[in-house]
Amino acid sequence: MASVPMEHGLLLAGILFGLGFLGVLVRRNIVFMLMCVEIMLNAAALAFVAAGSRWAQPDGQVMFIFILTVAAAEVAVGLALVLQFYRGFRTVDMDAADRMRG
Amino acid sequence: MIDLLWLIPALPFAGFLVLILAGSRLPRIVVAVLGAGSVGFSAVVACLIGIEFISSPLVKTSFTRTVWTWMSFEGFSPSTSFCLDSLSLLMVLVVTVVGFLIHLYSVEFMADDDAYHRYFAYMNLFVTAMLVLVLADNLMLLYLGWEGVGLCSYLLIGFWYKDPVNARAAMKAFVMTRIGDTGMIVGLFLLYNSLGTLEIHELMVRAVRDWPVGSVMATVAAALLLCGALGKSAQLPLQTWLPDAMAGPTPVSALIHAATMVTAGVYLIARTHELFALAPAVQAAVAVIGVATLLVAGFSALAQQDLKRVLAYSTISQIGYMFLALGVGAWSAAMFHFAIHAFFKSLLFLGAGAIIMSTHHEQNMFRLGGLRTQLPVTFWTFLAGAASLAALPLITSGFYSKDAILWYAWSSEKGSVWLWLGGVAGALLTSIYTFRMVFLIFFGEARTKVYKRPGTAMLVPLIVLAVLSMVAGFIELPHTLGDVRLFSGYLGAVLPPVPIPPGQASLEGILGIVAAAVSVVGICLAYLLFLKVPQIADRAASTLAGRALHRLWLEGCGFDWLYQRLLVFPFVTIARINRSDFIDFFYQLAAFLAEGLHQGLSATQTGRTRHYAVGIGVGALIIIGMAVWL
Amino acid sequence: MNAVQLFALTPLIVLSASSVVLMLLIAFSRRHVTVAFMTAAGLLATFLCLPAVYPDLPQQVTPLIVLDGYAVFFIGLTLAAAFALVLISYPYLQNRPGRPEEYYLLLLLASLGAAVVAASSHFAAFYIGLEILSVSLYAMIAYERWSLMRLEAGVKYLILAAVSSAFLLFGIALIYAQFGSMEFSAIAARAAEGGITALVGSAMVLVGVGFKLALAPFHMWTADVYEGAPPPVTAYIATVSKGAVFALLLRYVNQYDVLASPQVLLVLTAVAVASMVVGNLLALMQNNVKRILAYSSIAHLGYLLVALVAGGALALTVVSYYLVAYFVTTIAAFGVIAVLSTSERDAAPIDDYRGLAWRRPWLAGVFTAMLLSLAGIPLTAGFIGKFYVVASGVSSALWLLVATLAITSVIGLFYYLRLVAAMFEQVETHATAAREEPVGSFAATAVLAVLTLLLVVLGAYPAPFIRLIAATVSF
Amino acid sequence: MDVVFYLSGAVAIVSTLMVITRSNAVHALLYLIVSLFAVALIFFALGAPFAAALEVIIYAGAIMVLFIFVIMMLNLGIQTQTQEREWLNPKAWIGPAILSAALVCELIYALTLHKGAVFAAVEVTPKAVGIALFGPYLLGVELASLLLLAGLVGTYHLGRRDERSAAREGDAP
Repeated sequence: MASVPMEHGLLLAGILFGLGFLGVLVRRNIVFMLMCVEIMLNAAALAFVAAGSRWAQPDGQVMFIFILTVAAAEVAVGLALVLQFYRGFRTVDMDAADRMRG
Repeated sequence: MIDLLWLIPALPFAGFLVLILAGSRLPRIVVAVLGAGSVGFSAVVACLIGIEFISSPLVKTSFTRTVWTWMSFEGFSPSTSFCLDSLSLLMVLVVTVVGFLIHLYSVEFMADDDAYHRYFAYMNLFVTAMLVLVLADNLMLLYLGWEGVGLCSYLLIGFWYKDPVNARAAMKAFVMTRIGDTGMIVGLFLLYNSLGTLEIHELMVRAVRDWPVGSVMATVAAALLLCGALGKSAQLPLQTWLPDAMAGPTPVSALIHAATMVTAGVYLIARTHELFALAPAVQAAVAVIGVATLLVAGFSALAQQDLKRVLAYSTISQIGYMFLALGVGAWSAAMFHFAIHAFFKSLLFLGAGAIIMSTHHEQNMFRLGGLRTQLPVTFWTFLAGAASLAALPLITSGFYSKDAILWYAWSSEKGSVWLWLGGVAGALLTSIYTFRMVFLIFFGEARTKVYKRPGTAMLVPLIVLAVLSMVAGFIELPHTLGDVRLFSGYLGAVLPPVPIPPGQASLEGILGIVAAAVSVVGICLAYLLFLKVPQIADRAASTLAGRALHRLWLEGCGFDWLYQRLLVFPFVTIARINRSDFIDFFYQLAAFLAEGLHQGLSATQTGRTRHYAVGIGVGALIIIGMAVWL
Repeated sequence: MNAVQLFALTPLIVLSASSVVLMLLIAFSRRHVTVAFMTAAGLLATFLCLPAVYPDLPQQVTPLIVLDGYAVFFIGLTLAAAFALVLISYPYLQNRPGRPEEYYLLLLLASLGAAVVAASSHFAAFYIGLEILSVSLYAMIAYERWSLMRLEAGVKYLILAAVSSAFLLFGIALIYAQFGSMEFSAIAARAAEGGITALVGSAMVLVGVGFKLALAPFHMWTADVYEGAPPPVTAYIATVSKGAVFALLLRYVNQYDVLASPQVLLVLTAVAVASMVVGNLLALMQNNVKRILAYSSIAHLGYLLVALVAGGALALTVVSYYLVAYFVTTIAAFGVIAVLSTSERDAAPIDDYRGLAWRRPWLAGVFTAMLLSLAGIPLTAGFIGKFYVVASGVSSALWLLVATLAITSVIGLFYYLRLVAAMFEQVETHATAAREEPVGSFAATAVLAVLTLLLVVLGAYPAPFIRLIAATVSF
Repeated sequence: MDVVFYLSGAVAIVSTLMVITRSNAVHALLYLIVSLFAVALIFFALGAPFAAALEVIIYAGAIMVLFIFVIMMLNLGIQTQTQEREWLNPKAWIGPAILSAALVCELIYALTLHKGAVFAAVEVTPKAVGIALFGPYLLGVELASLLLLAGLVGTYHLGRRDERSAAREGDAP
């Protein structure tokens, strides 16, 4: 079992979270954006597991399982939307969808 | 039964709602039943409540019922309460009963109008507002009703809005009364600010407690309230709107501009008479204004050719009598004249309406004539009203109500011989112009064809009102003539009796005889001048002085001309100079700024998801930053 | 979990069961009217459970869910709104191609999510409830998936909502890391120790919550999604989704006295001010009615935040009343839009509303009433709501917030009245004849009538209702 | 075990960085799987073997497969890759990078202020997780099932072929 400070776990999660967020901001391809969202969710899950490990409680892992469920559901709906999006817009460029603005 | 007080204004209001929302789709008969029926039902409820109230010990006090509390928040709970006492009951009865009769009359009078439902909707709204005005237990609610009746008056004067003249008349009425209302609302603020309440009863108690007689505050407050009363009741110097208000349908003139709304000022002063009693200067002003008005309007009435304008000036003049009574502290005499006046003046207007309708909108008296035989019922009822207006001795109600005012104008502590003289001169004028009207219309040779005769719905109100004009006066007779005190006794709980200095009482009989004589003399003069030998009148009018006077009187003594020069013209000039409004610049700047900010923010809504995510990121950055560093 | 607790859970169980039953029903019969009827029946049955369980409350059912008067009130509100929207959606979907049945299933599930959020006493329940709500909403927004506009809105909402919920999750994780529990009561018990990790966590939670509530600066998705989503779904996002999250926020803030922390107070104040200013300014010259309502909703959530910051026992009543007024107004406003929308496009451009008062006087009347209520004109529910908000702000001496509210309300008045004026404009008939006007249906008309009546009654005589709130809404 | 933590951490960061910079979707996906494996190792190091297993089985095993399916169905081709490369110019990423870096710095700053807590070097066994899951979190599990139902229904509806034409032809579902 690791004896690293909890902050390091959270820091790692924070860095991954930031990278995921950066990806959402930078990428225009919706598939990539979804992947980056997954990275963010995964980072949050890591933070939970790290926190749960600090308190030696199962709660962190329980939350991880819930996040997993949510991620699965969200990705399923998201990817279905991507397919329809591609069918409609003939592209996966998220910036193509900017007809509503102002 | 008395718990159903809220029903009295609620019924016409319900009628209004139905008519305004669905009236255009309803058949005319349903509109008529709804419009007149709701007021009629309200009148029935009012009568039942009135009977119960008078026969109960409550008559000595008052009955207040909160019908609606809007909200309640930490001690702030604006609520609507209705207060029934003998004064408001009198008003309610007059408003609902006369209102119902006029609605009934309108059913036939307006039958050919396209905007039938709109007419009845407005009329019902008017009745509602008037009832709110008289039943209000605080001045704020009273003010709501006050503005409500003003609005309805505006809507109904301009009822035939397609003619710009009517629209102008409506506008004029609205603006003139607003001038008074502005004074009144300032007065309300002042009262609330210094006495801490607007609940009328409590307000009066506090005013009497806190303010000595003649104190500045009381004087200012009373004067400001008087402003409102002057505007609404068309008294000098705000009287000029009323003759023009005749542009509306005639039943409207009967209800709003004769019987009810224009007497709201009288009601307001009577309602707050304690306050006016604290301000003797203002009260004296009321009396003087009353006399001046009744004379100015009397002279103006003498020169009019338009039938309805005669009646309009006559109304101004008669309200002048009420103000005179209020000014000398004869509160209940003023209310008595109000009630009687409501009967005979609405009768006269309705009669005028019948004549106008029968002759295809002929309002010029000089083109009418000899209608006595063709419109007999109208003639006899009109004659009854005219006799009452001219105060024909003994047999008419108007005699008793006017005689009481003249008597108090002389004998009251606040009265004087000059006020009395003015009143008597006015009485002479009244009977002259009244019978001038009667003789011109009904006697002499026929100059206009009668196209159609009024039907039952119009005649029934005429007859009922004629009877009332004749007999209603017998509930209050002077000491010298039977000494019946039903009316003032009934109002005694609210309005104190007039203190008469000792030694005056013996004069009552003599003064009564003088008043009666003046009235009869006036009628005779009218007979002489306008029927028997009209050449005298013509010759007098054709002299230089006569022409000038005639013109002056025809124009309502030139007030309109004066206001045009003194107020309207300078104001328009200033407005023209300041066309590129200087102060407006700041508001435009604010608007410009807001629009610029809008454009800036709008530009952030690019429609691109990534940019929105940047928004979330920046927000998170700021909020986390605030959490960490603050 | 004992029997009493299980009984207290009945509303949620009934709601879940109705979703499952509905799913099975759809598998057997795809009759639109049956499905809509069953949905309404399920919502109604759940609603009827609320008074039945009320006497035994409050009940803590496992650490996750607490059912108290407060939860019951907001669950009831959610159900009522969903019920109204089912009635509005039915004619809307009836006139459109495609299969409408799944919509109702998603609506039921979303309502369940909202109910769970309103009743949660644990971050796990909050998160799962929120995600049930969100996932259902993704599909509801893009329900008409052949329409590019709906797709665009759906994808935007999905990505941004997922990002925001990642923020929320990370925040929860940080709070958990600090306090070792995700139960609100346990967190409250240890909140006094403070700690910067939890503070940062709270800030990130606020990001997630602020996104769902469309508070500035997390508001940018609002207009696009409002514009893109089908009108009944927009109404759902505007009311149920926001209402449930706000209920949770209020529960958290009020029950556990986080306002004692100056940072929280400051952040909430800043967000409230920003929302009021940004929302009203963005709506100012907007020409798309759905976007106007979107921006106005940003401002309204800002107003609500004022009451929240004012705090105290009063906040509960004020927020509850304001939310009810806001629900009524928003649902009716979008109901009008739904009724006016054709199968070709939504009735969003302001030009569609020019002269509406002469073509469809009743609809225009309803819409006018709603706009006046949003603007806070007296004798509407919106006025009372705003009055209470101002009063609670004044009594807590929040002068900055009250002043902002007053100034921005004036700006708000402009664009509401601009819309009203457009409806009463006289227009040439041939200009409007080009557009086919859909006919109203009985269900939608009835809902609009009831909502308008409610608006006036709540505005003219709110006292009994406020008493009801005061009696029901308690922890 | 500390070494495992830091090493996997480094791997996770690097591979995540690769995910967000790759122009080829499949490459990016493979990097993402590497990153997930690294996180699974970290879970293991933190004493959460059950989470580690789930990370591999469900995240890397199931969810990523979904992505692969979609990428295959889209079949974006070579010009998309050049397109992606063009989109990834410095002008596009410099701003977001600064923003993200600022966020991360803020987090790092805040977290380093918080000192002292060390992981309890205790393994939280799958049994403990199971007991918690079906004990206090029972309702959460039930709700998660409804969440999956919502996801299922939504995906089913959104994923079907365009039914506007189908509705016109009047064929059965």
